[in-house]
Amino acid sequence: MQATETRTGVATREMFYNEALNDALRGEMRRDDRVLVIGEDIAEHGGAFQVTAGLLDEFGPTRVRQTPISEIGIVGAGVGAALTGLRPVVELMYVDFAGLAMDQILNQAAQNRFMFGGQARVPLVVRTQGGSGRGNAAQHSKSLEAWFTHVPGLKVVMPATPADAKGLLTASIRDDDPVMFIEHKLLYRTKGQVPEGEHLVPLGVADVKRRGKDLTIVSWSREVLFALEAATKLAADGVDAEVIDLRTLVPLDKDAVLSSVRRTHRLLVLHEAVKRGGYGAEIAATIAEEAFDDLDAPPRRLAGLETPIPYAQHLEKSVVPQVEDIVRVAKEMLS
Amino acid sequence: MQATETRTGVATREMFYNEALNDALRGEMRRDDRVLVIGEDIAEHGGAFQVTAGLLDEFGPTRVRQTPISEIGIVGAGVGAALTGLRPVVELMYVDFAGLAMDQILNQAAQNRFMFGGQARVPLVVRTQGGSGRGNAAQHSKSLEAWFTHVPGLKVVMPATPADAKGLLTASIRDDDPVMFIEHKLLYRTKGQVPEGEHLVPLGVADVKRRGKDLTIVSWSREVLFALEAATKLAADGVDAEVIDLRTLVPLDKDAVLSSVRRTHRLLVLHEAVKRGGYGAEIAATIAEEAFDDLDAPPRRLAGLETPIPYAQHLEKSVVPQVEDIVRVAKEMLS
Amino acid sequence: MDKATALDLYRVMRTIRRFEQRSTQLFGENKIWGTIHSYAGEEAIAAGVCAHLRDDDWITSTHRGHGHCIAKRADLGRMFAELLGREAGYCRGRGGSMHIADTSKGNLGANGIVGGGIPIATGAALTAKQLGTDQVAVAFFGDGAANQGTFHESLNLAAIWKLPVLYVCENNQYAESLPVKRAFATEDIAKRAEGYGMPGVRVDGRDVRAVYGVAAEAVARARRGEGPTLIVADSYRHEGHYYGDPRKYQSKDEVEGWRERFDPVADARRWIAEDGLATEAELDAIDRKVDAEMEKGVAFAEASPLASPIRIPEEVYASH
Amino acid sequence: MDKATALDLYRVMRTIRRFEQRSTQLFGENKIWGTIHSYAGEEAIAAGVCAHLRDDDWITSTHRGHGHCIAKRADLGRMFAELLGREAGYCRGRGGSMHIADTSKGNLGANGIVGGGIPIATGAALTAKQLGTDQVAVAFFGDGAANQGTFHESLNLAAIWKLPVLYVCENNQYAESLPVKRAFATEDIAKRAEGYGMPGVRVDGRDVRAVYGVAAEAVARARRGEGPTLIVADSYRHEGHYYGDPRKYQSKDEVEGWRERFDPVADARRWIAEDGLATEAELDAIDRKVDAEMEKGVAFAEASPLASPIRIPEEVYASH
Ligand SMILES: Cc1ncc(C[n+]2csc(CCOP(=O)(O)OP(=O)(O)O)c2C)c(N)n1
Ligand SMILES: Cc1ncc(C[n+]2csc(CCOP(=O)(O)OP(=O)(O)O)c2C)c(N)n1
Ligand SMILES: [Mg+2]
Ligand SMILES: [Mg+2]
Repeated sequence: MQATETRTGVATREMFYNEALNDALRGEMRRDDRVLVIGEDIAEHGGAFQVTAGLLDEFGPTRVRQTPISEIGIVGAGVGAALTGLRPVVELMYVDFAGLAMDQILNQAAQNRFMFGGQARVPLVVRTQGGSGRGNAAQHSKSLEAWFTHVPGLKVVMPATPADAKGLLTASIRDDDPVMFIEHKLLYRTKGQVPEGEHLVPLGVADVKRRGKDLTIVSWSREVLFALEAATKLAADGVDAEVIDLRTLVPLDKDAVLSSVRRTHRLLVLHEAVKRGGYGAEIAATIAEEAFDDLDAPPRRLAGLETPIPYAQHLEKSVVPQVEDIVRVAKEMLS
Repeated sequence: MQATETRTGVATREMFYNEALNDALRGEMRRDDRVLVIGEDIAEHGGAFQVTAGLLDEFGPTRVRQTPISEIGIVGAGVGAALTGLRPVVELMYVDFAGLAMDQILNQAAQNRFMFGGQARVPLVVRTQGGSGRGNAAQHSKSLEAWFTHVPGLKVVMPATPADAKGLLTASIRDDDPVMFIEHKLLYRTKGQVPEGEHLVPLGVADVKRRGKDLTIVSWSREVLFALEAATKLAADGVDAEVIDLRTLVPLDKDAVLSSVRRTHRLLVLHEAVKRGGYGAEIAATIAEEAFDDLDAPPRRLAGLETPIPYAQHLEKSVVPQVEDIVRVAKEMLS
Repeated sequence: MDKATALDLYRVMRTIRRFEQRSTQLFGENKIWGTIHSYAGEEAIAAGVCAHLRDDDWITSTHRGHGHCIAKRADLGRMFAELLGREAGYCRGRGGSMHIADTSKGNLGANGIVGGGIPIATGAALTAKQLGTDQVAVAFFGDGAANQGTFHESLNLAAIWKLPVLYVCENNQYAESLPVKRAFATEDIAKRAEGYGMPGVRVDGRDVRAVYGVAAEAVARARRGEGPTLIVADSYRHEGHYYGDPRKYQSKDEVEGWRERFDPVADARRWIAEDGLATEAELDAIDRKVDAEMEKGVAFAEASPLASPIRIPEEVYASH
Repeated sequence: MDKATALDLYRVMRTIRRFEQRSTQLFGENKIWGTIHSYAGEEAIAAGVCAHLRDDDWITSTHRGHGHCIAKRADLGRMFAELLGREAGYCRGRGGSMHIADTSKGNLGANGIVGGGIPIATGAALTAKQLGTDQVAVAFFGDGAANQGTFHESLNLAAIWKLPVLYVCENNQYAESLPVKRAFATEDIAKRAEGYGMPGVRVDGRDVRAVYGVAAEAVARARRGEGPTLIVADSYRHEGHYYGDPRKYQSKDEVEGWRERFDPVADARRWIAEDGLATEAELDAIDRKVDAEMEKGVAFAEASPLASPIRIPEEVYASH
């Protein structure tokens, strides 16, 4: 892992996604004493996915607050701390556990500002992770971002690459609103070049991860990597797919999607979360409404099947979109 | 309130929506000893909206189990009771409180059957109510059905009329799956003819509440009444709107919507819940995908604005679709 | 107790009582939307506890929050304005009775979610500890809230972290229609403190002197960095759960007679006079002053413009 | 204790221990997907409690659930089949280690949500009470789960309703990397029972005789309709939290030495022999039988077909 220079002159270093997150936390904790991390298993153990590794040594137990298993208690404490001057980053070990803490997210953090007529702000980040692929079965593999997008007052961030992970987490910590920051358990050990030092990716700006002219694939989190793989395969068959990584679901960079679809005339929304009621519907419905005449084919969604995630390895893959599925659907859309 | 005969020969009686629900509960509790109601304030007081009024007198405190304020405890007890032979109807006083009980809904009730390989069934009904319009402000006025539709294993029922309320609650109690049964606080004092005696409305069957040929308005819960009012106004202006009441969001009667749109060629989805991430997106995206060539205009959604519900009466109305809004959008779609 | 303290406690309690009478009246005149929950009967608790708090100490309150708000020195006009849906209201008409907050006085808000404020006060106490100040936080909540998971998780957290926080359980004998006797299989809620390793104190919530004394000790303990305290104040709710509650779950005697039999404001008047701390005339003067301020508040609210239209996203997001 | 009981307890404990060794081995061979959590060291708790349960009594279990499953008389072959993702598994490969259920024996399932099973057992006890049977329910959970809101709400509910349920808290000294000393500001978790108005008993979870005795009384009490009991069993987790845990939060001595120093299975062997209840040879015979059954189970699982493809909606909904 050695430093290299990019064309833009910013020093970068190859890092794992979880290292990039760690780098962001460390940077913000150094920069601002009010930033602290709160969560289960985050101290000596360094977090279930090693995102907080080493922070205890550098910042000590008051700024790396390991908690008992009390999800609503700790998220609520994060809300109270954020309301009164700290900038807490609370780790919810799995997004599946959100059901336990949801009241503090839904009725308190998200609404305090509006409900109190603008008196309050809640600079709280809830870091969590979701997704399937590690055999953790139905209670540890969900993708629940759609829930959070439906709550006015929350921002929802889902980085797909190490560089975005660092830049978006930094921006989320500096943001004055509650942010649901959702990582993916199978991204932690993916690698990429990450800018060193301060690195910010603004919330609300999508990233075109691949340019293409035949169809627009909109995705986020781990499925972005699948989309890119599929695009490579499709290219071999003469199909030129554009891949847009939303990065933040709220605020949504609608213009990025609209302008892409206006060029490609075809939209495929791709996500791991269950299709029914998923955020893909929001994207597809928005584009159907706002770019109806630009579409040469029905907008399609490819997403998780209507089932809890099964345990067995061969079954687990069968219920969320795989690269071959994307290739198949993209071809259908162009035929 | 006297009994009358409908054309079909079934005796009906005019009832309020909350009376119709009460009738369903009473009927099922008489029919089946395993049915019991569990919840806060449901005994002497008869429930926050009088749905359980009188049940304590008839069935006694063991079958009308008034609880402390312990949302996850009582929903979880409902799950355990349902798994072991009872057919509990748990009342969650406001759907806004779902955030407290969500883990038992999401990770337990909804998943037990699948996760245990088919060994279990969870005949649990969670009765709750949502919606704005009574000045209860941001923590007592939400519409959260989209969350539940995104959870495989749950059924989601939202009746708009007294007759449907009775028929669907009866069917929900007899159903072997967990059902989220969501009432609307402003429907309780609406009246309608309700069949006497046993009355079942099957889950998964939409109801065309008004036939029309110019556009299809798909809605549920209280907004159905708004849609019907709007349709009357539109008719005066020569616009003939069809109004479909989904009644159950899951299972979804997709065919009813598809076949209507294939006739009217225009789709407006209408709901009170916040637009972003709402279930309207699911309907619009589905129709955009499956009936793209039948559409003569972009599918539209009219729904709640991206804000918590405000308190003041004049503000409250400004953030959820009103009859005039429907009329306006429908006309836009036809111009 | 010295005269100034006694009279101030009396004034706060009397203000709360009058506020509840006045808002009930406004509700009856259809000027208030939604629901209101009267704190009448419980005045001694908010008054006795908040007397020890500075403006930079925090509280979280409940659906029955007017009393806490007033004890934390809120402006009556802005409170009424909120109830009447006016722009000058604390929440600009967005919040209403169940959400009045006054962050300038450390009031982090009423809460419509039973038990919802408990973790938030815990987090505020964490801020004090983290920043090394001597601020304290107080979570007010009802007997009903003591059976919520948030109570349990928060008290444990505060105990292991020794946070400067008071958990003040207002046992007004009911959670909506459920009497405490049916909600607990134990007589003394304060005993729960032991399970978390913190002191638990039961106090007569009718006697503002008793509350004042117990709170003094708990606040001092918190400021000294010695951690949280659970205070359970036995009290009584004069009115129904909400304005208009038919109170089917209570006896006629209870509905009609109990508010006279359990009256912390009248009690205070009595012992202040008996102990010679003030004359009846002095107390009457306070009453008149309170009533006048109340009318000023109502008039201010009624004269002020309706809440302005909602702007999205700026009202929903701080940065956008 | 009579010979049959003692030997049966020993057999169950020995089976659990062996199952954990065997599944750890299979995990090392990459035959198990996901995660497994070993119950080694805690065998006396499941064995001692479940010895009093009939097949129609219910339990809810945890992520560390193999022991409860075995003590509730599950079939080893079907358990291994589940871990290996086979169709013959208890959950047809859908659930895996964290979700094994065996409703035919009253096992309502392991649970990946810490504290998630506590309300469910409470609901099962409600069924027994409602239907007037003498069935009981047992919620097994860890020290970590005792700080969840579900613990609090459920114990209160069971106490006021006098439900026939045992809350068995397995205090194995850790919740993942968090030692109990840092998760509680109180020494004795069983004291929490008082706050709910139910008996709380602390027992040496290393000694199966002690657990057996305490559970006997609590089960009898529940069957008599006298309500719930909280049992806190002091115990120790031999392995890391999960297979592969680097155990950075423990000393070398603890990682290397403690499993010998705290061994309920070895203890049981010792006192059975010392009390003359069985000879070493008899105990060896039990060991051999257990080991043979274990291998039969593994072989069954390895030979059985992979889980079948998922059918939707029929696997997700009972009626569709
Ligand atoms: C989470 C939640 N559950 C239920 C309610 C409905 N509710 C409002 S107040 C109340 C009773 C609260 O009782 P208690 O905590 O004793 O406070 P009190 O009203 O007696 O002051 C209930 C059940 C709610 N607002 N929030
Ligand atoms: C609600 C929830 N929070 C966190 C986790 C992650 N987690 C799994 S096991 C565990 C520790 C549980 O500790 P304890 O209850 O003592 O059980 P033990 O593992 O010691 O048997 C944690 C935190 C989880 N599965 N569920
Ligand atoms: Mg109360
Ligand atoms: Mg443990």
